[in-house]
Amino acid sequence: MNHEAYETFSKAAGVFVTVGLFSVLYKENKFYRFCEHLFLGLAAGWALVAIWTETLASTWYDKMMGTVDEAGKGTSPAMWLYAILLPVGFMSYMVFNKKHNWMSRIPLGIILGIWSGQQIQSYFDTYGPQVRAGMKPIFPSTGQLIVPTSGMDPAVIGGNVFISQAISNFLFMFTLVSVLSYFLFSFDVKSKAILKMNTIGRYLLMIGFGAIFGTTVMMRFTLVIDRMYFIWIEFFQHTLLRR
Amino acid sequence: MQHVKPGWWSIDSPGLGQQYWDTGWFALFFTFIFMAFIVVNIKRAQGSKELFIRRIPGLNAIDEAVGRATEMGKPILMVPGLSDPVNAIAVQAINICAYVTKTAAKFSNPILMCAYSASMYTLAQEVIRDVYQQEGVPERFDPDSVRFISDRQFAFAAGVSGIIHREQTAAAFFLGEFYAESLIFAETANSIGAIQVASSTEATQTPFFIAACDYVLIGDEFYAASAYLTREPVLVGSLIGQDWSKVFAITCILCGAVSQSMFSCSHARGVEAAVQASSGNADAKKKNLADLKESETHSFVFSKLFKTNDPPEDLKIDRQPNAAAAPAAATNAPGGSN
Amino acid sequence: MVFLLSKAPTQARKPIVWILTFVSGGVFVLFKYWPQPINFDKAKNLPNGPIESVGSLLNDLTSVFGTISQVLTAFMLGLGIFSILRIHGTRIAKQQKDWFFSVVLLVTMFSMVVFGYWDFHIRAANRTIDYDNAANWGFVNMGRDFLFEGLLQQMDAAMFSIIAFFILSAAYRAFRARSVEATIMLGTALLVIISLMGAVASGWDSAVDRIATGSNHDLLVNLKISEIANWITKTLQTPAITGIKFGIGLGTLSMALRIWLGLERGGK
Amino acid sequence: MKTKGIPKYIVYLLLVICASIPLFFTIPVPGKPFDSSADTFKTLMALQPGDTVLLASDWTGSTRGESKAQMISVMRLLMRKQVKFALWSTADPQSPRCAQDTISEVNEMIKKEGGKPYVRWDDWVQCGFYPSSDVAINNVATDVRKAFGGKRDTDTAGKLRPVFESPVLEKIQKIEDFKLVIDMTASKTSDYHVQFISGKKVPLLFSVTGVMVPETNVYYNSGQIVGYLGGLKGVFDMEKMMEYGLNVPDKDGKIQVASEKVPDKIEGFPGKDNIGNGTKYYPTLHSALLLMIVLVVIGNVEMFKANKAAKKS
Repeated sequence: MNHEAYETFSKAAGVFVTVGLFSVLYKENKFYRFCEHLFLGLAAGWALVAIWTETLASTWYDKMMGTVDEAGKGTSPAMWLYAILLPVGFMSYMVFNKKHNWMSRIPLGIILGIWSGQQIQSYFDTYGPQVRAGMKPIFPSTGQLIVPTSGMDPAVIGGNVFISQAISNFLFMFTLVSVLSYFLFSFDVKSKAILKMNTIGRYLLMIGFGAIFGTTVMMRFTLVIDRMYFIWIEFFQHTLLRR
Repeated sequence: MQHVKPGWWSIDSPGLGQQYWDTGWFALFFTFIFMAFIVVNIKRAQGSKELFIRRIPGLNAIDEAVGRATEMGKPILMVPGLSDPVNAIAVQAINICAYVTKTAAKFSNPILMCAYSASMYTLAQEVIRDVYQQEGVPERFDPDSVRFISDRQFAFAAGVSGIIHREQTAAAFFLGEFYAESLIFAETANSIGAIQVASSTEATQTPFFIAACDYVLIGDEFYAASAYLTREPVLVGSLIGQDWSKVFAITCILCGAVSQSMFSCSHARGVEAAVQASSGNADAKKKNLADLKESETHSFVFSKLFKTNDPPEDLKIDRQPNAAAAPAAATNAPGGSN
Repeated sequence: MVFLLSKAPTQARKPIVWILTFVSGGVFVLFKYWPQPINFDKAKNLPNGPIESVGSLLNDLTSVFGTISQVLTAFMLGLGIFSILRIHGTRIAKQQKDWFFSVVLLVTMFSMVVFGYWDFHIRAANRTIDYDNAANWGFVNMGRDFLFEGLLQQMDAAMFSIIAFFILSAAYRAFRARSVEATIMLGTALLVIISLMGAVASGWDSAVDRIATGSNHDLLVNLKISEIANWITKTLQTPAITGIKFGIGLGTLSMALRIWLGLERGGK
Repeated sequence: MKTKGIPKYIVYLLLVICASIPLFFTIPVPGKPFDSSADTFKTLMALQPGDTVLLASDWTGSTRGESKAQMISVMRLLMRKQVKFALWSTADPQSPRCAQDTISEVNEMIKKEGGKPYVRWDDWVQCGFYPSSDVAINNVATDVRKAFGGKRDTDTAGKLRPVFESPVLEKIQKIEDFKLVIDMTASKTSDYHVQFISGKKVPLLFSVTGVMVPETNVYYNSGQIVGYLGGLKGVFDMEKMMEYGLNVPDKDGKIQVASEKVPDKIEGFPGKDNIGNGTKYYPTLHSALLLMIVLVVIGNVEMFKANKAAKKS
């Protein structure tokens, strides 16, 4: 098979399965189910390929056996201790053994332990700067309302906090604090003011969610457009009609 | 070689602790105090004292939904999220489902539970059977009511939508980790008119639940709900610990904002003075501003506690050369440090 | 080792698991808290005294533990494959409903494995040929490319894009100004969508510009849609999402702490 | 309960039509770049020939529409600026293949416009795929030499050698030696980059899918990352800035692409092929989003009508 014919064949197959998966929008059908199982099989198969070629071969096998270049000179030493990981890894398969299934918790426990340790390790690096971003100057340092476009030294403009900026900064801080306090659960709120604050916190949350909705729509639509581009332009126009 | 002396808020010896640089003790204290809050409160909760958690509005909706399903005589669907393998979120989700099942068992209402992974299926099976036993009606438990569907995201979505259509469920609970498929569930359940209570720990999926479901537990409310319903000391304690941490963070933000405002006022005055002193000379202005910046590095601002920085590259500590690794190091030494 | 563990008494099981969890997590926590040597290059210098030695050792240990976690996770993949084989194997053996589709699944999985490794082997055998250039492909390389690029990638994209259809119908049906909350969410979402439409946004902006330049009002410039959207993003959305994320982060921290200290009762 | 109003399949069909027809036409669309995109452009253009960038490619075919377009635009810029890069992936075993295929595609484009094609080993290396993203990224942050130590890649003579012997990585001792760390992602790996790398003294740049834009904004706002490309709009901004430059007046003195956030004048690559899927899809996105707005408005009008009718009866 020459390369051009292969391209056409491969693209046609891509269109075929895309249409097959889209057919579920009308109704669940046999064509869809066929494509679905094809999909599941390929994904599982590729995972099996990649697990060795992309991961274990270099992260585990090469480290355990050591590597040599073609002249026979060692480039990295062999660390046989990594072999221990094989039986530890196999313990996870004990989950199917009624008597020893507790052993499957050992590899899981190690993985979860590492996960927890890392969460604690990285906590400040993740959230410290975000808390810091909430600390903005909320009192204006000048009586002027907005940033002037001219007539003032740029250094002075940069050094000052104008009233409009102060208001924005205050709103930023207020939103952050009210959203945080919306999620306080152990305080019995009876005072009306705090209840009001809670409602406002919920409204502010909705603004955040609205933004997520908007950008999510953009993403999903882009993916549909990409599919359509593939079917109409890449396949029909470029491959079939050769234009 | 440059020896930089950090401000008074740092640990004084620059030779100690790469990660203590600039934030000083504070970064480590910040995480530590949160951990301490959580552990202390778990211990408090494990003691005899009953700790307070406020009622979350959405929880009323649970009883309401079960009640309605009973009226209509149709089953209740529960999906405890797409966690593979079972993790702490899934466990909390199953705990809430157990509460729902308890209410349903009282009214002898049929339930349906869809599991995403094999491990979740095993756990759910055990928990639900337990609930029926505790309620004293083990004969009402149908092992087929807890089902394993698939562990592929969209295959699972397709399977659950099929069940919703076939069984015409009256109420649906989607609690736990949900991703892109959240909307597929919510849409399908809505199309048959089921009353829905939902929650996703993924903030990105919450708006879709809000748009399509009757009641949504947002963000943290999910954790709070499981603590509230199960009253398990570990969960209750850590929830209160988290509250204390939030109050601490809020206090930090408020202090920081005030301190920042004070700083910015004095900074603005400083800049104005520097500009005036230079009287139009660009070089003088540059120098004055640089001086101002230099003098400000030593003044204390609260937010400086939160700034992480590595020590400057030219800060050198005297060390013995490593004889064993020297030849290797010589071959790939970086060209000219600093 | 497995044999020794299988003899472990029942009451020792939990502590064994917990100690392993605690140690593997502890390395990372200690790494964070133990003072790390400043500007230290292990290849060139020896650590100064015991504090620096431990710091440098911890640095090495985190990498080792990281690798352990990666390798163990990789070994676990087999569990998923095993359950697929079990489910579809029984379906075929008992000729249950849809057993034909299970055959499809297993056959495609098998062929992907064969072509994947064969292709890997061919590429590894002669590294002087540039296989990134499609002109050098043989049958096996094409087979691998067909299964991976031609089918798997396309289906991945197709499956994900189906959600767009659901979003659209959900928006039409459910995105309504039913309550104050819903109205706020609707309003922001529409504003964001409009600001994402460059043509509409720039039309609006230039209209504002025309008015603003004529009337000499600096304040009017703020009515540009790009300005409004930007302001709302910066002042209201970002802190709101920061707040949610902070809460969820705290939840994760407390969960991590419970697992690390062995306080979590549930789990498996 | 059957929903009244427009039937579902008509809504679906409308989307197919709106997402297809504009694709056949070339429609120029104006647009102001987002602050984050302008910052991204500035950061990338500040790179010098010979600098090394660590590039995490964590997307797969499922988000091809956005991520591939982002990668192509960034790759074109890096290749024209002769910036070396080390590629690695953590999110999905499919990612390395997707990235490699995209690189060869861009390489063809560069060859066509007369540029110097990129040679594996000399100009870029593949550092492979690592499972468990969080651990892998933490490893790289702590000690990049150890993390990539076991990886080998094919050199120009067809020999398998450790990646750190390549011209790309030979000077790299720790993560701070990279001039920039980029993550092109469609999954949680951006969070992990922030967790483990944002604390280091190396600038961090993301290109994320649309869903992740609001979350990524948090990191951008707190200064944890220097910029990001968000979704299709990000690609469109990028292609536009590469074509016209940023704040650069054309021959009529009109500035095509302006940004207040980044006031510097940065030249693009005029006369070269800068147009990619961002520009191709963007007009179509307009029609699809317009359909969305129209449908939401219709839905709301229907609701108000129904409410009115309910009140009357």
